[in-house]
Amino acid sequence: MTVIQAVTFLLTAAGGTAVVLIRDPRRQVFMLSLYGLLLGILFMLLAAPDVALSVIVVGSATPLMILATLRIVRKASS
Amino acid sequence: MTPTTRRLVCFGSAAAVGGLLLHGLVRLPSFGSYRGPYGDVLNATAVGERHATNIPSAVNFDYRAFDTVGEEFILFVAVVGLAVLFREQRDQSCEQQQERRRHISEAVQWVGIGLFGFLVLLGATIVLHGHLTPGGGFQGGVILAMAALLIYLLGGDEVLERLGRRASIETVEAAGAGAYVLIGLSMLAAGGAFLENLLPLGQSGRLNSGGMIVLLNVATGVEVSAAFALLFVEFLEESRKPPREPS
Amino acid sequence: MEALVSLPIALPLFFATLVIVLQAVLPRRWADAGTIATAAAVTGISAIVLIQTLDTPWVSWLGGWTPRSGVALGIALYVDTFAAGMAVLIGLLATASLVFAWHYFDSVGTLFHALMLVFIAAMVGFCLSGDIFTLFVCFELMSVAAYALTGYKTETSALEGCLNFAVTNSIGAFFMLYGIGLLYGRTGALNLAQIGRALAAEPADGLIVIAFLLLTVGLLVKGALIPFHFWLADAHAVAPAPVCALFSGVMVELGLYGIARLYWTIFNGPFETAAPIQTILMAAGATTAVLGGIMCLLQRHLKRLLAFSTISHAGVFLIGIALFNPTASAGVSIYLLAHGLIKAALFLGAGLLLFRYRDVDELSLRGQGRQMPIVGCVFLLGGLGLAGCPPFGTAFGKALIEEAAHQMHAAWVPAVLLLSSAFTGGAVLRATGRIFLGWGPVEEEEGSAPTEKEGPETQEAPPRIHWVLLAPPIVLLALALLIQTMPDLGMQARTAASRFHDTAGYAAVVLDGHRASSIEGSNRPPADQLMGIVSTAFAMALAFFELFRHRLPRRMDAGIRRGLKPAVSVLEAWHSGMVGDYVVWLLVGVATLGLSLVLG
Amino acid sequence: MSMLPYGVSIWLFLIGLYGVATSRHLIHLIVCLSVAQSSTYILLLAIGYRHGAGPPIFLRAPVGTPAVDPVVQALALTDVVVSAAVTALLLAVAIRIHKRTGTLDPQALRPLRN
Repeated sequence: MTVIQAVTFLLTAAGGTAVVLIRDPRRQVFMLSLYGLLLGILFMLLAAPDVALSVIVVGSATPLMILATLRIVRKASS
Repeated sequence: MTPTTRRLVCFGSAAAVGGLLLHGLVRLPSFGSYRGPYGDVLNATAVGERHATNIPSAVNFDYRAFDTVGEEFILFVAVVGLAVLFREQRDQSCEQQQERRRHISEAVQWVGIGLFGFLVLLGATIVLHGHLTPGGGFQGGVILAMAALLIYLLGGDEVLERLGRRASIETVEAAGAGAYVLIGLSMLAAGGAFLENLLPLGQSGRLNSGGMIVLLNVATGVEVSAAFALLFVEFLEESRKPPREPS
Repeated sequence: MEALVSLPIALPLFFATLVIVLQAVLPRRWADAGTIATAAAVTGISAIVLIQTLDTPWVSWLGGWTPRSGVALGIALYVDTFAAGMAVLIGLLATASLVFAWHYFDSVGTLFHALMLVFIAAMVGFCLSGDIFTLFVCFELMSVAAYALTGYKTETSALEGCLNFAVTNSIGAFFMLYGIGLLYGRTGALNLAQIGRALAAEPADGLIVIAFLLLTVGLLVKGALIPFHFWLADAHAVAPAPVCALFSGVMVELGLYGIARLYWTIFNGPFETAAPIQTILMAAGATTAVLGGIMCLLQRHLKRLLAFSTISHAGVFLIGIALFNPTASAGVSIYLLAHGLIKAALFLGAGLLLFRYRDVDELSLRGQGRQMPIVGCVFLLGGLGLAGCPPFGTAFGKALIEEAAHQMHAAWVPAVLLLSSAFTGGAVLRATGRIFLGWGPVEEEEGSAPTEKEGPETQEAPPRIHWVLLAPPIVLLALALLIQTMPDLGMQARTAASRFHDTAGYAAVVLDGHRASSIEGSNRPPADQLMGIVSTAFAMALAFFELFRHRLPRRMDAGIRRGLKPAVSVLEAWHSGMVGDYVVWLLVGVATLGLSLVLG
Repeated sequence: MSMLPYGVSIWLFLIGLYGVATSRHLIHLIVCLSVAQSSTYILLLAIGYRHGAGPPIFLRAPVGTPAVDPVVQALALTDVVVSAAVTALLLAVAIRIHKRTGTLDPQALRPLRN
């Protein structure tokens, strides 16, 4: 395994952990999109460009939906 | 369970589950030494037999095209489910639209239109080249949906309104999923198996190669772009509705 | 001809998209009729395939990719008697539920139809799949459709039920995918036969044990085995009655079918000595059968009551499967078929009560059912059927399982089966007596327990119940009664089970294209169904005891109540309704099963 | 070192489930669920990886060039779509729950009971 791969694996693990441990969804969303990007890079390094492209597009679509959800919820609470 | 007990029990059992998973995973071939045979056989034969150069696409839309039917319909069902969940308020939302016509400067609009064009071209290219290069109906479809979202955000929702809004996007989405199945069924009617690639395969590396794979990619692209556009619209519409409802 | 087996999957999917495409122009009744016709077509095609495959299983390679030198390139559909039989059951229950839904819902758009059609297709695909990843995809598709159907009523409880269902089942699916990854990493194959053949050469090591654990756990979540069962009661309490009929009648059972299929195609080879696995699965089954039965007796919300009865029966089915004996598997197949028909009829019956009174609470409905004698008969017969009363098919299936248990010196099995039948049958009979005859005390002191009123699934309850609503449950019950009149039922089931257990034969048919060797099922006389009568008597006694306990001397009644109270409150607190708890219990279950598999 | 990818996958799976089990906010819970699911993509791709091999795309590279397994990539693609679909559906459920009850804390929701 190359060093770059090892480092990316560790970064991904840290990123996923951060997504879980950030308990405020508003800040969590940004970590989630970063995590999606990390996964994309990791999958490029694993010679899987198709999957990398998918996680990147999904990684930008899902946070959009979550942001919309948060906006709905915030409006309802205020 | 109290939060503390839950946390403790969770730690304990998760550690045990982790140990069990590790117990199995250490007996896999070590990372980086995949042994085949499935993938190697496909890598060796797919280009010759299917004239598709992106093997994961050939797997998704030919060798294992049936799994992709399932995948398409998972998305289809999720969108229908969303419509079910939001159905009661569908009618109220229309009047609410007008009040929120934001004013967007002309410069931003031009940039937006440029970006829109770029996204559409990019998405379409990714869909159409799915059998040649990385990407395909799903990835390109999501990018096309983002183009639709951009138009929506630029205040061009009159465009969507004129299209008949959700109902028509829903129709497109269902038509894409239906076309996938129909292509499969027509192969059955033509005397092959369900989803058997009976179309002329063309020359490897050319756009019009791979036979059925291109058609299935387009059907998927239509379905996925409409599905994601619908998801975006549903969530954004929902955020414009009156906040609370009586329980 | 073999290629036609893809139709029961492809047709409903296509019509699901069609009802959405045409939703603006298609009148509601046309959508109804088209949906019912599609479900009927699925039943019909599956029945034809069932008859055709009684002697030789069919293999259909989707995409036309036949295997090359033992390597499967595409996805196989494999149809034997059990697979086709499950498909017929799915088709039957779906048709009945859709006919019922025709008059049941007042204002549904075509969304409901689309969801149901996809749900049907996914379940049929799950039965027929001969590929482990396709199995997973169908599992997910069926789950997502089921989540949406659970949340259909969009009330708070429906939404929470949907959430709990979706989270636990998704986690089950992740476990399954992990198991698939392990097997793929070892064998480089996804085809069941190919994996089985690759593993048969070597003894079971840690990887295979863990893969078995993970796949089993994923399917046990669907199969609602304790402690993976929590979602089931929540989802069944809130999903529309015709949907529950499918959930309980066949979806839960598919999880168990999946375990049996995977065991006999993949794991039978490496696990030559199945002893620890057998002990563990049977212990899990027995616990579920008994605890589920007790929980069933404790319910007053009819749909939850029926849901726990399904859990209890799932435990019984797992015991039968884990006996690893053809006679037992034959028994499970018949028991499962009869149970599916009866349980679906009971859920539709509960739907009728909901339709008429907007309520399914056993206590508050006391005596109200007197005006609905036919529905009362449905409940009475359903209760007797669950109790395993001959000539219901349940009695026959149970007798076969007991026969197998006797052969294998597992003397406790009949006792557990008896308890499960008595508890679940007794609970339904008690509810029948209370609702339709007005038996039992007027006001129970625990009647003050907060009950959640089930919201109406229909807009305005009309005074009369249309015959179209009554026909489906009656037909289903009649079928459950008539199963035993099928010629050579026992022999056919035993033959099918022997083939189902023939791991090497399966691989030869799928990978080498051999015609299946003909298997002679023993043509023994039908098993002795005496135990069915005994369990029915127990169920009736239990129902009478529950209904007339208050006539006992006051001190005795109070003593019983006090004695049971701690256990009851523990059981009830356990079902907290909180998704976090459910996930923790799921992890605890995996850890327990896994540690006992690895260390045992 | 060769176990690192599998270890990372297990870690993400468990931390995701831990987040789901202890979550006090439904949206947080849904995101944690998708983190747990992402561990399965990593597992699949790690299983199909081969040192020094290129992507299974033969547009420029001639057939026969060492390449990683395309099948696990196809499986992971399906899995990504499933994850997106389930996430969207669950977010919608969360929105509806919030509209009905005014809370997104799963522990504050009225327990579903009898």
